[in-house]
Amino acid sequence: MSEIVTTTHPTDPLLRAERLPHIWCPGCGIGSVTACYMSALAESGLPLDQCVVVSGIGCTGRVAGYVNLDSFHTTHGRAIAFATGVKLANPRLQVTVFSGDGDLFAIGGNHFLHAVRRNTDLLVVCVNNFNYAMTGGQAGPTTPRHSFTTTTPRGATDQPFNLQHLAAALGVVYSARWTALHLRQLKTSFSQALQLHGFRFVEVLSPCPVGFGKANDLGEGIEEMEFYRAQGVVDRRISPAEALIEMSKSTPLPLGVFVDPERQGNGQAGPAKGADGVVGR
Amino acid sequence: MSEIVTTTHPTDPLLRAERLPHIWCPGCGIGSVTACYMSALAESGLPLDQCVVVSGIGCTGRVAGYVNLDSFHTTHGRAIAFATGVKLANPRLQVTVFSGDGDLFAIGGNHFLHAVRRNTDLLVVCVNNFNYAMTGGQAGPTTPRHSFTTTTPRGATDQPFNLQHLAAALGVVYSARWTALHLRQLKTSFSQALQLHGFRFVEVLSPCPVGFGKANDLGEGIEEMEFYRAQGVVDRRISPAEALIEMSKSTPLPLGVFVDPERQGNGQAGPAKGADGVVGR
Amino acid sequence: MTRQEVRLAGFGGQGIILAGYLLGKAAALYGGQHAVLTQVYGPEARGSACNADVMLSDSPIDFPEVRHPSIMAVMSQEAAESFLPSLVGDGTLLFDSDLVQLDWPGRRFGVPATSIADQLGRRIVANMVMLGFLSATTGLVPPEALEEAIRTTVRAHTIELNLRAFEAGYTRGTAA
Amino acid sequence: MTRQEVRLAGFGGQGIILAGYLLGKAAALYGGQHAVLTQVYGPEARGSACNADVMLSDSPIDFPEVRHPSIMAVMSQEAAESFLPSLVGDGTLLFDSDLVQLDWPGRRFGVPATSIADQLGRRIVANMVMLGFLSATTGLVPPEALEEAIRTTVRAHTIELNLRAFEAGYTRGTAA
Amino acid sequence: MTVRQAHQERVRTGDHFINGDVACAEGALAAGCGLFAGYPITPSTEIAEHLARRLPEVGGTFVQMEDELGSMAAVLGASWAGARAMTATSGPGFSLMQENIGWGVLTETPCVVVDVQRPGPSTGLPTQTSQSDVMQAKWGSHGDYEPVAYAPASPQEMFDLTVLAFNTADRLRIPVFIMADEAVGHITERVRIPAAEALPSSSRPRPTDAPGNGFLPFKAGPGLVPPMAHAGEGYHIHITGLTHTERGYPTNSAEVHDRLVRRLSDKVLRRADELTLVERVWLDDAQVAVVAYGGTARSARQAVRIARERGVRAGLLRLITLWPFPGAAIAQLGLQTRLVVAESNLGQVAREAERYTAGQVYRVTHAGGHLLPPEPILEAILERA
Amino acid sequence: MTVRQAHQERVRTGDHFINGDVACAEGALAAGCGLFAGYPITPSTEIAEHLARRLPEVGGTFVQMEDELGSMAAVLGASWAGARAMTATSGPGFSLMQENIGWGVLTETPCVVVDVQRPGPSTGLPTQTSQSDVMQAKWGSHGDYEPVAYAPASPQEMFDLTVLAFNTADRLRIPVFIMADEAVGHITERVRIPAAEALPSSSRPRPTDAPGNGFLPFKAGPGLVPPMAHAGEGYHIHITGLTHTERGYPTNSAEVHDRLVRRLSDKVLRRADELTLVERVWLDDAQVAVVAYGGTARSARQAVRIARERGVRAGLLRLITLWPFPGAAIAQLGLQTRLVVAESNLGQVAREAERYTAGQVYRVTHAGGHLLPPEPILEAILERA
Amino acid sequence: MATLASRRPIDSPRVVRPRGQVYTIPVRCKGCKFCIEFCPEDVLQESPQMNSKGYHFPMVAPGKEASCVQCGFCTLVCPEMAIFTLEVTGA
Amino acid sequence: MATLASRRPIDSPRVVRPRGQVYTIPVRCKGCKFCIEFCPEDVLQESPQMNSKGYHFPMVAPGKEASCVQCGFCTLVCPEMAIFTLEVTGA
Ligand SMILES: Cc1ncc(C[n+]2csc(CCOP(=O)(O)OP(=O)(O)O)c2C)c(N)n1
Ligand SMILES: Cc1ncc(C[n+]2csc(CCOP(=O)(O)OP(=O)(O)O)c2C)c(N)n1
Ligand code: SF4
Ligand code: SF4
Ligand code: SF4
Ligand code: SF4
Ligand code: SF4
Ligand code: SF4
Ligand SMILES: [Mg+2]
Ligand SMILES: [Mg+2]
Repeated sequence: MSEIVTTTHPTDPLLRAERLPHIWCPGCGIGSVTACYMSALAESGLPLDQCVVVSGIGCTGRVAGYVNLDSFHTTHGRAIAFATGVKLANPRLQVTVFSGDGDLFAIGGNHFLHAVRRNTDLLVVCVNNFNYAMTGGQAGPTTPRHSFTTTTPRGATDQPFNLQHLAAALGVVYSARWTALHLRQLKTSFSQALQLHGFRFVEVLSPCPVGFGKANDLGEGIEEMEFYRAQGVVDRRISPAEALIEMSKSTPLPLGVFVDPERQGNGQAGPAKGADGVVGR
Repeated sequence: MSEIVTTTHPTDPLLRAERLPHIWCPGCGIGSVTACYMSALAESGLPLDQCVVVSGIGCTGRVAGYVNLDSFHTTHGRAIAFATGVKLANPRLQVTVFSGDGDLFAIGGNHFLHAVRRNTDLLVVCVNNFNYAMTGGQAGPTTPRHSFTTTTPRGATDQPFNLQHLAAALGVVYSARWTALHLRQLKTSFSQALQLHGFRFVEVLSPCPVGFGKANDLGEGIEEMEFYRAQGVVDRRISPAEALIEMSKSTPLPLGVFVDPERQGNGQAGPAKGADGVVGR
Repeated sequence: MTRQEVRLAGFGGQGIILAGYLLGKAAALYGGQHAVLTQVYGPEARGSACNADVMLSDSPIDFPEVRHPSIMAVMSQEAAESFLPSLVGDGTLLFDSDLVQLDWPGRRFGVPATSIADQLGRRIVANMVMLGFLSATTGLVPPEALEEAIRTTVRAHTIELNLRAFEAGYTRGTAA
Repeated sequence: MTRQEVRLAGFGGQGIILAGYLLGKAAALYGGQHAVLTQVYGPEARGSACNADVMLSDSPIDFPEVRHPSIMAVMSQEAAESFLPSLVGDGTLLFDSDLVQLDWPGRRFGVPATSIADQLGRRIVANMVMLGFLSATTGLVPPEALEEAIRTTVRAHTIELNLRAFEAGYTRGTAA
Repeated sequence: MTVRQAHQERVRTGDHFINGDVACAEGALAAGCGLFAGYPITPSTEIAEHLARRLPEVGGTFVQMEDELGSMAAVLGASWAGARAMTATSGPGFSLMQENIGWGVLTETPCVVVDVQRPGPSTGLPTQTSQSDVMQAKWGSHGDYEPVAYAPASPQEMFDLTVLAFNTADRLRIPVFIMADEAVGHITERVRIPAAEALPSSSRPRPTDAPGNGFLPFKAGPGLVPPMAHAGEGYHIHITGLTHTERGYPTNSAEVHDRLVRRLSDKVLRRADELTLVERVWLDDAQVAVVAYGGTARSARQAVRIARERGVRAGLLRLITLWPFPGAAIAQLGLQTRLVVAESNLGQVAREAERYTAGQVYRVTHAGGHLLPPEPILEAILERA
Repeated sequence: MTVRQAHQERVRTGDHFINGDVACAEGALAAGCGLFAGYPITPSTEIAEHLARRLPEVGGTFVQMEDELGSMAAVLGASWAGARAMTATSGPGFSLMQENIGWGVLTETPCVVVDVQRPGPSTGLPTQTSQSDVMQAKWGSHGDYEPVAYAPASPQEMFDLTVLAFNTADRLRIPVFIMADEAVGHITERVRIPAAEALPSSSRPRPTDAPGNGFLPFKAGPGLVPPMAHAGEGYHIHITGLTHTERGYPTNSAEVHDRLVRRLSDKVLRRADELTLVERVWLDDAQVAVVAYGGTARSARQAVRIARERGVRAGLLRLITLWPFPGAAIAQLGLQTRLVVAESNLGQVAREAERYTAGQVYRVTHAGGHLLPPEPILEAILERA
Repeated sequence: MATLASRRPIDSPRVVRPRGQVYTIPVRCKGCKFCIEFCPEDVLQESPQMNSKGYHFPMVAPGKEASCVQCGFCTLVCPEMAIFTLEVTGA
Repeated sequence: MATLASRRPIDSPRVVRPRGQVYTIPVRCKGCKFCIEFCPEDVLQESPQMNSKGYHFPMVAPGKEASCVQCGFCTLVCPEMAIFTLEVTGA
């Protein structure tokens, strides 16, 4: 049988299909991640009417505009804080924050820090494309050293964050890293995370050919996806602290679930516990 | 010989002595920490004219007003960002940020995160008194669980930050914790840190009887100092992740230098390395 | 319109603000008067002289700030020294005779509030002694109103002690 | 005052903006004219039709927006379809005949810019072919000015190729 | 525990001797505030502290956020989750909240923001009083918008206007500001809290159609205020700070933008008459009228009274609403009387008043630090009489 | 390499075909900007991107901060370390910078803040044009202050006014704003960069005494601008955002506060005449005058020209300085002509203009999204003629 | 990338190789080629036709009409919701 | 808290116990008692006098006139810069 040309897609009811095609560029991974999240959500058995997506600003921030849920496209960097208000005012809601590396870890870094500290009951999904894509490809907090962006014309010099390490060190309940190609595993992670409580984190490496790939020899989306296929390795013994992203064709790219409540205490970095105890007694 | 009553103090030239007595309460530790820093600085051999102190807002934020250096009392939470501008515009300056737990880790948390990521050449001193003292004793990011503040009338429930763990996990060059009683060790830490480059962190636990001690059975300043004497233990083998502050009379309070360039690799938590390498190659 | 400006002063920890609060509350809620309490805030106010100002009136109070008190109760030497100049020339001065030594040409009444409180077992209630003393010597607010204010304000298990201190001060005052 | 509104359109990646920039720069810096380049920004502009608008004039330009171009060069079907309605009735249409099929009652000139660029070895210089073609067919900006703009703008090692593409387009244009 | 008892706890009916900040907190409770998110700052902190104690008692949520950016964001989120939500701050925090306030304006998110003003710019005099954020309430966030802002003059009004602010916020779907001043936040006076039943109340316009019938979250009827569906109610709303269609979807249309921004302004301006509350004191025969608000109005009233005692026909126009600006009342007064504007800033309301009066208005100003006393106001009255 | 060559690199003397953002960046370089701290935001990002490339070439520092709060703070720090420092942003970022701008005002920290405006409130239309932050430039931070703000109408002016902004900032020791609009930031035109020697330049007042002689960092002479010592120069200055004495130390005195805040305002207002730049086009015989600024002034000029062609005596008052507000020029014009104010917002300058004119001014407004075209302005001219 | 087929439990009563029918929505396609490249059975290729935006959407490659094993990866990976497959029952 | 004396190297040529003279600045003292409490030699006690703020500043306790070993801790710990010691030479 040849293909059949049609106009609707089985996933359409989960999306605001009337808004398709979406604004993301050819070769961008955000669309795949969004659909993957929505399928996991649909299969989770959670009542969709009680599910909320909150985004910040950025290409990834536009996710809120495409999911067929109650969805909020907030201000740059404040998605987690906004979501905190949503969740506290109506604890029955399942609240997912969907945003980019810049939104969550540059301008929004403080809210991440404190939401983890409070163990706020949120699932936070970060599409990490190593740059501020929406504004045209500037360096961000995950931009690999030596890579070229419009604000690092001579190569980035700052040490980037290793988001898995950061999340683990701060003490999230669940933390995973996948790529926009590892969609089956990503979906499983979404499903797992949706069943847990407390602060859960999922990072998805995703091609941004326009803002990052082309300037850094990663080429078009398809080439970056090939890179992920070639380098991606699921290493369950690796500690989050070592889960470096080397973005080099000679180094494996560690993927997997780095923090998992089922594995607590198996040598993985524990949460950053602070002062405790009734003081002075 | 009995005491001799006089009007000037050998430390006066290092301070803006005309402003003494300062605004800090009886039993507050900030004055001791300030004097200790200034003596270390004076003894460091660094030219004082090239030394700058930047503070945020809070009781500790007032340190900038008492040191006889070029000193800046900035906006709440922005001391590190301000200091970054000072340092980058004139790299010859030795820049120390002096501020409180709330200023540096609540509203200012993001600048700490990113300054460490960039390894900005700053010494950051945090007087940790477990509360927002200046505004009258509210809970802050280091307030121990179960303790009473004006905004946690039923006891704090949020997990506080362990600042040593946080600093170590983020990858500071140097990190130490002392108390306002452990002044000789603190001075040594100041001296060490002043000789290093990159982002250095010194935390000083300090009594705030007014905002924290009295409400939490720690009593007056003198009693909290006694508590530090009784519980403080320098444990060089402890990892920053475990360096919990238990504020209980039955648990040792781990003090010491938790990150030290001379001991790199000795089992202490490494910095949070992120992506690296020329990408795509 | 009759208006009374009252200033209570001492050092932090003596319960000056509470005394002022009780005075205002008694007047406003149980004394049928209008009352405003103002106080000074800020770190510069810490550890040094502190004060609570109460304005009482039989009509609504507009500008609420006490600038020239006609009644002043001081409970520390430093407070006495810094606030005395604000007392109007013919004003009434009350003072804790344990802690304050001073001259005042006008009406002045001393009460050893701190030692009375000590005798009652808790120095912290010297403020209540002073309040009772003030009620008796000035007649500003009836003692019943102040007692009701105490009962509805302080923690349940301290009501008794506070009332006893108040009464001790009141008794001293009637004899003054 | 003579004024010309020019619109170049195609899809992202064809170098439409660069072509517009060179046209404006040539006019403004080497052609003795006044020129303004405007373009559309934003994510919605990505991956779909994009355009660069150039206004040329012999006197200073006030309102700079091109609303009714009299000259339009289109390099994709979608761009042609979305922008053609803005071309004034008696306007001139240039198009890449490899990529665009359309009717236009007025002056129209097609050039297989993409295949000419392909022949030169890099499809990416189709925009230069179109620029040369435009210079020749419209006489808007002299070719020397455009060549100077190319020389002072593109990266050193690509100057040669770009100039060759420009010339190829120019030659086609003179013959059109 | 019966429902009635729980209700009584929320509304502490009766007389209280409390300061303005606490009265504001009690007002929020009485108005049914479900969530307070804040960050301490003098002189507003007592509001947070009081709610930290009281909100959990009545089933509400108190959350201390990491900063004012987060506080404002959390308030907006809570509002969309269906709660009446509030924050309280002072100048520096109000400055930090401005970006998110703009989001609240554009997305029509009801909420209450209390600014207990202290002297600025910057850290200024943190423990003292001022009214210098009045214009910031109007212009602090980028873009055009029309806020509603109230200026309480007593603890009683801190209570009353907080209740009103929640009602206005819900009715118009806007952030509403209480522009208090330290003098009012920190004085302690009798506050009479009415019975719960006696409290005024109005609520958000809500969708009448069930979910699934093509609900348009930004389609407004003649009142210009669209019905509000909350998260979790099945409407699958999309809410964005981008310019959006009636469906709530982003658009690039300049026309939609212009229409939207004008509607948002108009929904407030059209109601200016009912929204602009003023108190008129001895104005009927006044030759000189003082315009004042907040704590300063107390001094003004005293000055006016003394002037009357001295035989000068003075009066007071006390502004209770600052925004929308009571320009009509001032314009009318300006025709009949000579105007003196007294305020604890360098003439912010005076400046506005000039737009409504032919000549310049006489200014009594002080940048702040202490409550402007009656004397300079009296002097101005006498000079102008 | 000789010094002269290095200097030439900083100032790219000659003709360039560049957009307004790049011209602004080149202006900063030409003015000797030593540090740029910023956070990307459309439509100002090209300023940062250009400086990321160029500043290190000329020995300056480009730093991309984690947000706009940090960017503004770093600019202030750099200024006190002796650098000419700048940031660039758009509405949302400008809102976030307000708290630190207030610190800059109170501590008299020279710096330049560029706001390339886009339609707000909130995220609005990020890639389009608007002029709706004009009032925010005046009132965005808490407390009273008087800013200086310029509105460039072309890439050439983006260059020229950026140079001027640095000079004004240093001369008056204030944050100076460039209130650009997307239309001007993003159009590309010829920009003529003069020889370095031909660039105007003025610098910070500096202490004349050597360190140690009781330098008072906030003691101002008759010009009201105190000399500025930098960190590292031996003066051991203390600088605080609290109300401070001439020595720079915090005080609780309301009198000192009032005096300080008034001096800070007065140092700008007293120079209003020299600071308020306007361009007068065909005003001599005009019956109708359009008041416009920034990108909109280009449309206005076109409308005026067409009106003249049609025999209507129209003219244009182009505001180059927005703050201090050119009220005198407008007042004078209002006596002779009928006024039309055209702007890409809901009437912010029109509103100010009303304070200086007897009657209401005629408004041509649009909330933004596209450059206001000449037609509605022309219509207004014809109607009022 | 393992195919779904290779993951089937070996004790599956009857190892039926499922078959899929490919559906496409050409207007949505942006030509990223993810579906084509990552189809484990190489079922897809670029269509010679372009959609209105100029993108070559996917089609079933000649000779591959019966090769789709209904693994679903093309559906998962397409960022545009422009392709999916449905299991052909009763094959 | 170990005293400075106990830390002296044992091979120190002559174990001289240094002596200190206590200086106080009563107006600065806020009566926190840190100096008194943490003096290793219990040299200090509260003075019966108060300063103008009502604080009992420290004084050398009767009988301790020669006990100060010049360890410097009182100087270090005083938050108010209200006490210090100087070594008495030629003792
Ligand atoms: C306050 C503020 N500052 C800056 C911006 C501009 N801005 C929009 S998106 C963005 C960065 C987005 O990066 P990221 O979160 O990684 O998302 P991506 O586009 O890469 O998916 C920036 C800086 C803004 N909208 N608001
Ligand atoms: C923007 C802003 N928000 C809030 C405040 C009020 N404020 C002043 S200091 C402070 C907290 C200080 O806590 P910390 O940094 O721990 O210092 P401490 O007083 O405990 O030494 C707060 C919330 C402020 N000044 N500015
Ligand atoms: S710019 Fe990058 S992240 Fe944004 S839509 Fe395009 S490819 Fe995706
Ligand atoms: S409030 Fe606490 S931290 Fe502040 S001066 Fe007093 S004791 Fe020290
Ligand atoms: S389902 Fe898609 S990916 Fe899988 S075999 Fe069939 S065509 Fe290929
Ligand atoms: S994955 Fe989707 S968008 Fe990409 S080529 Fe295939 S059908 Fe087109
Ligand atoms: S120096 Fe001070 S602490 Fe040490 S012994 Fe002498 S008095 Fe005691
Ligand atoms: S340590 Fe200083 S302030 Fe404390 S009691 Fe001793 S001298 Fe006084
Ligand atoms: Mg990104
Ligand atoms: Mg603290």
